[in-house]
Order: sequence, then C-alpha cells, then structure tokens
Amino acid sequence: MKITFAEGLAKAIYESLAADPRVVLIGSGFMGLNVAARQMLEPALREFSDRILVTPVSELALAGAGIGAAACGQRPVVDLSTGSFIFQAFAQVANEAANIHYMSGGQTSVPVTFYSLAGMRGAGASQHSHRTQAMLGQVPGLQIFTPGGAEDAYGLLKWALLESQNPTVFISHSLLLGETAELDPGAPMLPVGKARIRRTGRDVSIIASSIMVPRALAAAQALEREHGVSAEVVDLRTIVPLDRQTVLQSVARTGRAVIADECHRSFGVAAEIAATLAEDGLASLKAPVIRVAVPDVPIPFSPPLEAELTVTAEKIAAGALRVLGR
Amino acid sequence: MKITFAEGLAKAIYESLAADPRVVLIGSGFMGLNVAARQMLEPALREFSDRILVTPVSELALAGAGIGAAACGQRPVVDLSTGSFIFQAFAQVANEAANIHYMSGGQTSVPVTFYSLAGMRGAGASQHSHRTQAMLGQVPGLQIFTPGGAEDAYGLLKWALLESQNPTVFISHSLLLGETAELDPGAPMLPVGKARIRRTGRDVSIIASSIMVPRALAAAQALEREHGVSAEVVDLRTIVPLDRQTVLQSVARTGRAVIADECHRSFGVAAEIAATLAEDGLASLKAPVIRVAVPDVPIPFSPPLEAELTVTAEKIAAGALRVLGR
Amino acid sequence: MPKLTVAERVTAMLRIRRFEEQCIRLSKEGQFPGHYHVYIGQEPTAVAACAALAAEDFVFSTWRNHGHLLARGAAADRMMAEILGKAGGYAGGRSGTLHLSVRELGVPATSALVGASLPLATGGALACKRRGSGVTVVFFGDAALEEGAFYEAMIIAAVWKLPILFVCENNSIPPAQRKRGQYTSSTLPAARLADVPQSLQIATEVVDGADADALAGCFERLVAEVRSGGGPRFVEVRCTRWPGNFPLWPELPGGEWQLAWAYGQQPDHADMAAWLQQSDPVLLYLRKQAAAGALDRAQAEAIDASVRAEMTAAVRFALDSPLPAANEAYEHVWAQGRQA
Amino acid sequence: MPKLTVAERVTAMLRIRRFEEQCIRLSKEGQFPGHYHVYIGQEPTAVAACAALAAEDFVFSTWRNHGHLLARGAAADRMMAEILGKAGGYAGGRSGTLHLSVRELGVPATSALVGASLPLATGGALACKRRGSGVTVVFFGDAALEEGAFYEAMIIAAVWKLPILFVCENNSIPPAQRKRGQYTSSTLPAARLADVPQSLQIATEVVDGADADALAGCFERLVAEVRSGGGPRFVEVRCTRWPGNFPLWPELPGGEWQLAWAYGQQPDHADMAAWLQQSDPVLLYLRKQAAAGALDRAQAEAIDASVRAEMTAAVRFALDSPLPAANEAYEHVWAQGRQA
Ligand SMILES: Cc1ncc(C[n+]2csc(CCOP(=O)(O)OP(=O)(O)O)c2C)c(N)n1
Ligand SMILES: Cc1ncc(C[n+]2csc(CCOP(=O)(O)OP(=O)(O)O)c2C)c(N)n1
Ligand SMILES: [Mg+2]
Ligand SMILES: [Mg+2]
Repeated sequence: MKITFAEGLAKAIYESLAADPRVVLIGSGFMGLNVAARQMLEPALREFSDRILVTPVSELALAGAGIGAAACGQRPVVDLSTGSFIFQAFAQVANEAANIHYMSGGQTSVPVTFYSLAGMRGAGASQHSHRTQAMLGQVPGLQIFTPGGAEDAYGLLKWALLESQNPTVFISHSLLLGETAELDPGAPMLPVGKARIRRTGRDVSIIASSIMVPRALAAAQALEREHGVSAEVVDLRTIVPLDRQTVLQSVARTGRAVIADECHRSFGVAAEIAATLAEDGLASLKAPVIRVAVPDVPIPFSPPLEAELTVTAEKIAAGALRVLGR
Repeated sequence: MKITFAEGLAKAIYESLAADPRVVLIGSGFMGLNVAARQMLEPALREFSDRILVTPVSELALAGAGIGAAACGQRPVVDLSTGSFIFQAFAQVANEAANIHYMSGGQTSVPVTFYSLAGMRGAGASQHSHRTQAMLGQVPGLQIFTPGGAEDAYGLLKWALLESQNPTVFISHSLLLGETAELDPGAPMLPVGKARIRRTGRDVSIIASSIMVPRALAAAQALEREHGVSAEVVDLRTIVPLDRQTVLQSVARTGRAVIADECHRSFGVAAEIAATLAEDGLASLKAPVIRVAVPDVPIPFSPPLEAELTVTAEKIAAGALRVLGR
Repeated sequence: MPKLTVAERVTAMLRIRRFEEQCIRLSKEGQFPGHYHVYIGQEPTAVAACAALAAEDFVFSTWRNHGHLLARGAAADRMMAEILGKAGGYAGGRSGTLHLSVRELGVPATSALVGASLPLATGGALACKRRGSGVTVVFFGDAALEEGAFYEAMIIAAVWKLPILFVCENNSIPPAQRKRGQYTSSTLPAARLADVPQSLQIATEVVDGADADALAGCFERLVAEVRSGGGPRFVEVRCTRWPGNFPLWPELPGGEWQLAWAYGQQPDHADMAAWLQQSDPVLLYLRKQAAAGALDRAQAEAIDASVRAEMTAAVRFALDSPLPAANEAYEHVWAQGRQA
Repeated sequence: MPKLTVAERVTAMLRIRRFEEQCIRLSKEGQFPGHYHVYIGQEPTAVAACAALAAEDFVFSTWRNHGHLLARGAAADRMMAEILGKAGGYAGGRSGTLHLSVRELGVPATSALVGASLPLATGGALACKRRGSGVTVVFFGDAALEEGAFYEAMIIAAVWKLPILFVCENNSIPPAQRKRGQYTSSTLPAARLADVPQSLQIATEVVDGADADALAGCFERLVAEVRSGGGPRFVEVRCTRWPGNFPLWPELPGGEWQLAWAYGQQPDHADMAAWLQQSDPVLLYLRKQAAAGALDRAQAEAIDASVRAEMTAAVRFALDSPLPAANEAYEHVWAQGRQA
C-alpha cells in the first residue's frame, strides 16, 4: 500500500491513540500550514478528542507538561509546531526531558515525544526555517528521529508514541509531507537506530537524512543516468541513535563519501558523520569527504536567495562528482 | 604583568565601561560562585553603578533587552550566569540576536555580548554544567568566543564590548578563573578569529579551546617529559569565527591530530574540527583523527562519576600516544 | 488637539487598507510565496500610536507589521518590494513580510515569534532611558500574553521603570461571542487582559479599536505619560477581527473595500456587512466626520484616489524591482564597521 | 481534625531541621562538594502540605527540596547518601542535592532551574486528571515569579483546569524591611505575589509560614478543593528567611539549634535571637503546644533525641556508603524496558 509521509504521520497518531490510553496529544498542529495534510488528522481528532488538549501559545510550558506527564505515567506527544519554536521550549527539552532519567538514577523515565516541523520550507525566512537536529545531538538523553520517507514517518512516530522509554524529538519536514512510499502494514519495522540503505551503489556513498533522502535519491539517479556513476544512498533515519556502523561499512565498500545535510554547514549533522569517518573510516577513504550542506547564513525570504542556500539534488550530485575527481 | 583569567575579565569590563558610555551591564554575576573573583569586579560595580542593571531572574527578557538595546545604539553585556541558563534565553539568542542584522538587510547591527559561565565546574551536575559552544555554532550570525587563557579573556571580552558589531556569546569557564597569563598591556591583541599556537611541536597537533587549553598544555608537557613526544597545541580562541587555516597548517606539519573538547563527543566542537580535517586535510593525516571529548552522558554529581567523564590532561596525552601508535 | 487633521488621519488609514488589499491581490496572483498577515480592521491603532511619536522614538512590531510601518512613515514601494522578496525592498528581499524593519524610522528589529518583540522593545526603552530621551512603543497581539516572554518583559519594564508603551491589539473574539464583562481571548484564563499587567503594577488602559478619535486621545496621553518618566504603560486595544482575517491566508470577503459603503451602499456579503456596520474603524470614522461636516464624500474620494495611485505605483515599483542576485544571499550575515 | 498529632508534627519538623544541620556540618567538613540549599525555617510548610496528600499524589520541588522529600516520607539515610554522591543514594550519586527525587513516593523529577518545576508539575496534574484521581503539589521560591515558565504553567493549569496546588514559599524579605501592605519580593514589581495568579483567575491564598497550625488547616482545605475538581490553587506562604540562609553556602548562626531555646534559654547570636523570637516556626509551635499543655518539654526532648538518633544513623549510612564505581557514570543515560 502506498502512503504519503503525511498519511504515515496521521496513521501513526491514530493507531497510537487507539492502542494505548496513555497517549495524549498536547496540541494538534502536526501538519503545519498544509491544509490537505491537516485533513488526514481529522479522524483522530474527532474520535479521541478527550485526549487532545487545546493549547495556548506557550511552548515552554507545553513541553514541560509533556515531560511531567510522561514522568507520571502518560505517553504524551507535544506538538511544537514550526521547528524554530523549539527554541521557546529549549530549557525544558534540553535541561529537563534529557536529564530526568539520568539524574534520578534510573527511577523515572520520560517517554515524551516532541513533534517539530522543521526545515527550509520555502518562504519561512530566518525565523521559521530552523533545523535543530545537530544542536539537539549535543544533548545526551534525547532521541532524535529524522525520517526521510513515509514508511519511516509512520514507523518511527508510532514507535516513539507506543514503545520508546526515552524522550524523543521527532523532526518532521513540511516538504516531505507529500512524499510517498510503499508500506507493508504487516512487515516488521527496521529497528530504531538502524540506518536504511535506500539504494546500493559501488562508487560513492551519499549519506542523508530527512528531506535530504529524496534529494539524495534523485541525485543518485541523475548520477547513474548522466554519468554512469553508481551511488549508494544511506538514510540515517535517526540522528540519535546514530548508526555509525552502516555508514562506515558503506564507505568501506565505496571508498568515497558525500554527506548531504540540511543543517548549516558548521557544527551540523554532516560534521559528525565526517568526524566519524576521520576517526574510524580513514583507511577506507580514497578521497576527501565532502559536506553538501546549507552555508552558514540565516535563511533569507526571497526565493532566489533561499534557493541559493538550499541543498538540492543537483548540488549533491555535483559533490559526488567532485569526490570522484570528475 | 601577570594576571588571572578573572582579573582579565574584570579589567575588560572596567576599561570598557570607562571607554564607552554605551557599554551597559545587564546583571553583574560574571564570576559565578567564586567569591574571591567577584571582588575583582567591585571597582567597576562601584564606579559605574548607573550603568549596571539589577536583574530579576528572567534570562529570556534580559537577553532580549540586551539585543534590543544593542539594536538601538547601546553596547550591552548580558550576564547569563551559569552556562546552562542560556537555554532559558535561547529563543532570543538564537532566533533574534543572530538574525536581526541579516533579516534587516544590514540596516541594524546588534553588538550585544552574552556572558555565559559554562562548563563542567565540579558538582554542577546535570543541570548546571552545559557547554553550548557547539550548539550555538549551528546558529549563523553569532560569534562564539572561548578563551583558554587570561590574556584572551581580557582581549576578547574587551573587543566584544568595545569593537564588535555582531552579537557574541562569550563562553567563560569557572575552572579557568584562577589561571594566569602574561599580559603586555601595550601589545596589540592577536586578531579575533585567529587561533593561537600555544606551543609548537613536531609529532602531533592538539587542538583545544576554553578549559581544554591548559589541560592540553599540561598534556604536551607530560608527553615531552615522559615520552619524548613533541606536541603542538593550537588554541582556537574563538569557535566562530573558526580558524580552520591554522588547524590545517598545524596538522600539515605534524601529520596527526588529537582534538580536546569539553563538549559532548557527538556533534561537538571536535566533530567540526575533525570534519574540517576529513574535508581539507586528508592528505596530511598520517593516522586517524582522535577526539578526546566528554562521553554522551549527562554530567553526574558524584565526584568519581564526574571525573570519569572529564577530559583531563592524562586523557589528552593518552589520545596523543594513540594517534602516534604507541 | 490631535496631532493629525481629519484628512491626514483618513489618508493614513486608507494607505494601510489599500496597501493590504494590494498585498492580498499579489499573493493570490502568486507574486510572492508563503503566508502573511494584514492589518485591515486595525488601522487607527497604528495611526494614532505613531502620530504620538517623535522621530527619535522606537517602534517594535510583529508579523502583522505592515500597518505599523506605514503609519510610521515607511515607503509603500520599498515595503511592497520587500514583501515580494525583491532587491528594492528594505532588506533586499531577505526579510519578506514577516519581519519587516526600517531602522532609519526607529523600527530596528521586528520579530515574527509570538511575544518575542516585547523583550527586544524593553531594550529599545532601555536605550531611550540611557540617552535620556525618547520612548518605545511595542505592538503585539493578544496571544503574546500566553508566552513567558510577555511577563518577563513586563517585569523588567516595571523594575527598571522604562519609558515603554505596551500596545496589545486584541482581535480575538468576534462580537457575537463576546459576553459582557467577560472579554477573554481564546486561551488566556484572564477575565480582562489588562488585569495581568496591573498585577505587576503597570498602569493599564482599555480602548475601543474601532474609535479612531478615542485612540488618538488615548495614545497622545499615554505616550506623554511615558515620555515624562511615568514608567511603562499597557493599553489593550479591543479590535474586532475583520472577516477576511483567516489564520492562514487572508481573503477579501465582498471584494475590494468600497468607499461607497461609508455612504449608504451595502456590500453583498453578510459577514462583511455586519463588520462594516459595527466595527470597521475606517468606515466609522468617515461616517462620523461626514456627519460632523469635517470631511465630505468628495473629499474622501479624493484622498482615496491619491492613496490608490500611491499604492498602484508601489506595486509597480515592487513588480519592476529585480529579484536579488543569488550571491546576495551571502551579504549581511556579519556587520562590518560601525553602526550609525 | 488535623491529620497529624502534635507529636507527629513536631517529629516531622525536627527531622527536617536536624537533617539540614547535618548537611551543613558535612559540607563544612568537606564531605561533599558544591553549593546546596537547606529548608531550615520553612519546615511546617512541607509538613503541612505533605500531610494533606495521598500516596498516589505527585510532588514537584526545586533545589531546596530536602524538606519536601523528608515530609513526603523519604529515607533520611538514602537522601544523605545522595547528597554525598554515594552509591547508596536514591540516584546512586548522580543527582546530588540539587535535583533529588524519589519516584516511588511520587516525586518523579526535581528541577534545579528557577521556575522549571512548574511546567513539569502541570504535567503531573495532567496525569492525575487523565487517570481520574490524585493531585499534584509543586513547591517553588518567590523568584519563580520572575521566570516566564511560571506564567505559562499558570495559564495551562487554568485553561486545562488541572488538579494542581502551586505553593510559593516566599522567603524574600527580612522582617525589618517589610512594609505593611507592601510585601514585595526583591525584583518582582507586584504589590502582593498572589495578585499575579489572581489576574489569571486562579484562586489564591496567603498564609503565615511561621504558623504550623494555620498551614495545616490551609493545606488540608486547599488540597481538598483541588482534589474535588476545583481546578488550580495558588498559595503564598510568607516565610521569614532564616539568618543562616546565605545565597551561597548556609551557616549555622549561633551553632546547632537548641530545644532549650523554646523553653526560655537565649542564643548568644543577635540575628538568631530575633528570628527565634518572631519567626522560627518550630520554636513557635513548641511554645504554643507547651502553653496549651499538648506537648511538654520532656516529650519534646524525647522526640528530639529520637530524631537526632535517626539523623546520626543517616549520616553514618551515608558516610559508610561507598562512592559509585567510575563506570556507573555510563548507566541510566537511556531507559530500557517499560516503566512501572
Ligand atoms: C513563538 C511562536 N509560537 C507560535 C507562532 C505561530 N503563530 C503565528 S501568529 C500566531 C497567533 C498570534 O495571535 P495574536 O498574538 O493574537 O496576533 P494576531 O495574529 O491575532 O494579530 C501564532 C500562534 C509563532 N509565530 N511564534
Ligand atoms: C533558570 C535559573 N536561573 C538562575 C538560577 C540561579 N539560582 C539558583 S537559586 C536562585 C534564587 C531563587 O530564589 P527563590 O526562588 O526565591 O528560592 P529560595 O532559594 O529563596 O528558596 C537563583 C537565581 C537557576 N538555578 N535557574
Ligand atoms: Mg489576536
Ligand atoms: Mg526566595
């Protein structure tokens, strides 16, 4: 069965509410400004309205309420809406959710999910376009999920809501909502923490996550078609846990790595992957690693300016050609 | 003249207040719990009391007030106290201060300084020990200063208060307050954005910043003394701007790199340095890069547990021996 | 004595209304991407507030900033160019609609985050206090009272006795749902918004956002009080949400606004008719001035025609302005040299 | 009918006081590093609040948590071991004094950040509401009202009608500086702290933190109101700061507290003498009960002796408990399996 990313999210939310009475929705925005996608949530919002809380514009306390409720036996998901608004909630996310299990010596666990519709969405400009996965990666105790496909949107969100014992930041992306994938409802999900080889290849590994996944796949197709280059695409799926093994094995096979990342270039997810290769994969590298990431520039409003900074399939392909010395 | 790090800070604050009436202190904690160091601020606090604002415990609005005042012609420094409290102010620091100059198309600049007494200070435990330099490095538009010595504490803070046209997060460290250095008041400061070679060496480059600098130097001495290893120590001084050139040149000379970093290992400052080497220094590397950083674990209270996670001179030296294959 | 003549006030209000109509049109034509917010229905607030200000004063605003900027004297053409992401815009296209600012007019930084402008504005007021002159006005919506930033800003404004006027434009409840004495915004538990700043000992006032004259008087008085060192003030402007103000993309119910509606003609849109009758501040002001003999229909039409001409030219300028070159994306990340 | 007998209340209060004295002593001896905060002078608040609670209820606290935890029934020995960073502590030494928690007693997460416990506590109250029983109590200091988190938590508690009791222990102003009718904390501009939650339509109460009986009555009533679905309540407990409560490290002015001071003997420390006379809630309670014939000096001495014995044993346990092994640092970063 083919589903969209947005359908995957809605399905995960619906099924989680149905499966476990401890699942509570703090807010119900999830799909951002996408009117069509919002309608997919309607059945859940109607059927489980007693477990869906109307929220003031109080991100900090909403995050805290989710954490506290989780510490007291519930399984809340807090809709933090546009990814940039997580900064309003940062004190609770980074210094409460992440630490409680450890500080309590394992007494209390905090299975809360923060839903964050992050990313460069087109015209979000400087204040509505943040991708916080790398920053949050500096906070031990937080799981960070960055699905790049509809099946993982479904599987990872449902796992966070029903199975996880730890706080999770679920990084969604406006521009992924319409992406489709094949979903076999009966098949077991790839374990959380395992990267997905989306496409095998021999010449170069493209490492990607979130919105970078479809763009990396498009780049790989173009490379094949136009240059006869066989590119492997590794979809990290989760930033924490980070599946370094799969990345290292892929690069061990191909000898070359391009890292596609929608974070800003410096201190981004790509830096961590490149560092992993410099530490544990140096012998495999036949060429320098290349990061294809968003320059260290705030996101501008104007379409040609935003486009200039956007990591596209073309730029990823160009990076791949560069590591191949072409 | 020999000064301590704390004296350097106090001197910078005093001289800046004296030199420019636009310098305003929002809060006056700066030295944290260190009673002796606090006394060094007394002259400034007495003499310029009309420019020192008594603050409620409202980090978010205090940061915002500093930004707004800077946008309106003042040069404020906001004391955000213990490094972890910057999370309370994150929305203003990351999404206002950093973006205003860009969003306004260069109309408005925001010369505000946020003073953050960060780091593992001994018994700060999970909620009072944060080092945010790597996270903040994901926010283009913020300068991030991480002095590792008293002369740079003085020089960089004074430059931020008097010269900078951009918002700066000044990352101080409790355990550096007593460190001393030689200060030649007449000598020009090393330009902001330039790393400092604290010690030259032939066999391995140790890249460090903030509290890692004295520990890297101690490691280098021990390496020389006990193993006959000649280690070069690069003090980054500032994380943004990041002097990649000096790092690359040092590693080009030594062929080996150990990165000492008080950030958590994943997505830390060390990741960015290692990534830089993987991209632009691969040919120089005679051995894999090694990150000596704090494990991805919240900071525990108990002394032996905190010690287990602390990056010490011994661990840095061990890392250096490891890259040297010994 | 109000600072603006009747004709000036009408001009200022119509400039905003006609500007916003062009915005909606351009958005529907696909001339710019993304969502945006217009100021229709709240015009006299910005006009009254800005009329009470001096050049040295500072203004902070939100995503709903077009009206504030126009009232402050911003050029419609450069604003529209910015909204379209063009090189000729105030920020060369980097800002867009959400955080338009014009530093030379004392609007240095506009935030699109709920509540976030308030702390910034306390900094503006601190700068005024430091230099010994000037006041700061900050505009925000009723939802700001749901953000912690609001309270922290109130606290430091009160503790530091800052020269700041907090202007809450409360457009939250349609009149039909309003209960007497229980004017609450959707998700704030306060009975009256002004109760909240009052509890922090900030003097407050409530004014009808549909009454341009009352607004003018109110803002002149409050700004004067703040200017003379009286410390912070808070005013709740009770606006009635314009029927075209949808959460995502505004609409023009009943089409372009007609001056004739002020002079007896009816729109063929029920919601609009009710709003026009009871709440449209521009229309109510025109009627009142016509009745008082202060401005007749012909005079109003002349003003409207000139405003329309200004907006047509602004749109032309904006459409003609080139898109910025791609490499402009890298400019203005870092400030160089000294700020004026 | 108060839930605790006089002897039980005295025991509970003395347990806190004697525990904290040991803490101060151990810190001065260098038995544990870092700063810490004690609950001396506020004992009857925690005792009264916790006496009104049931096992299923939740309690959230701050850096000043020792008293709350002891009153809730935590074991002094495991608490002291935790404060010393020992393996036998509730968190195996990971937490230390600042964020002590005991989940089995319904104290799941304690935050050392000003204001941060309030949002967490609204979550506890939400959990109570979801399961249809229980209430949540959150303790915090007066500075919490300077953090945005406080206001946001109030708002959601009111909007969601949560079963939560907000307990502000206001210890900010020494009696000499108190003006009648103008009881303000240091940097909050409110005239009375309770004005603030009232403006958000949360029912408030003010109670004397030195009057153990008044506190007992107050908390029983408020907790019952919250439990029966009345929505959130806010209580300001007006405490007088104990002279040993310094911002960084507490001291014991006049040395260890003497039971004899309740029965006529004088300390040789002026600040302490004044505080004991007017504000020490333990001493005032003992005097009152002695006067009422409810508890005589001999009975009090017996209680004190047994409490001291408990604390001596707790200190012994804590000192004897080993430091955690270094590799314990890596345990409990991630929760595994299911939570009970
Ligand atoms: C911190 C933050 N949270 C959420 C949003 C999304 N948002 C944009 S406008 C808006 C509603 C604002 O309402 P109000 O303040 O009353 O202003 P109005 O638009 O009604 O003028 C919200 C929630 C935001 N911009 N910033
Ligand atoms: C967010 C944050 N800012 C600052 C601090 C530092 N701090 C610790 S205790 C304290 C004062 C708290 O006063 P109050 O809330 O009245 O509690 P009290 O200690 O008087 O009981 C401050 C500012 C902190 N812990 N958290
Ligand atoms: Mg509104
Ligand atoms: Mg207090």
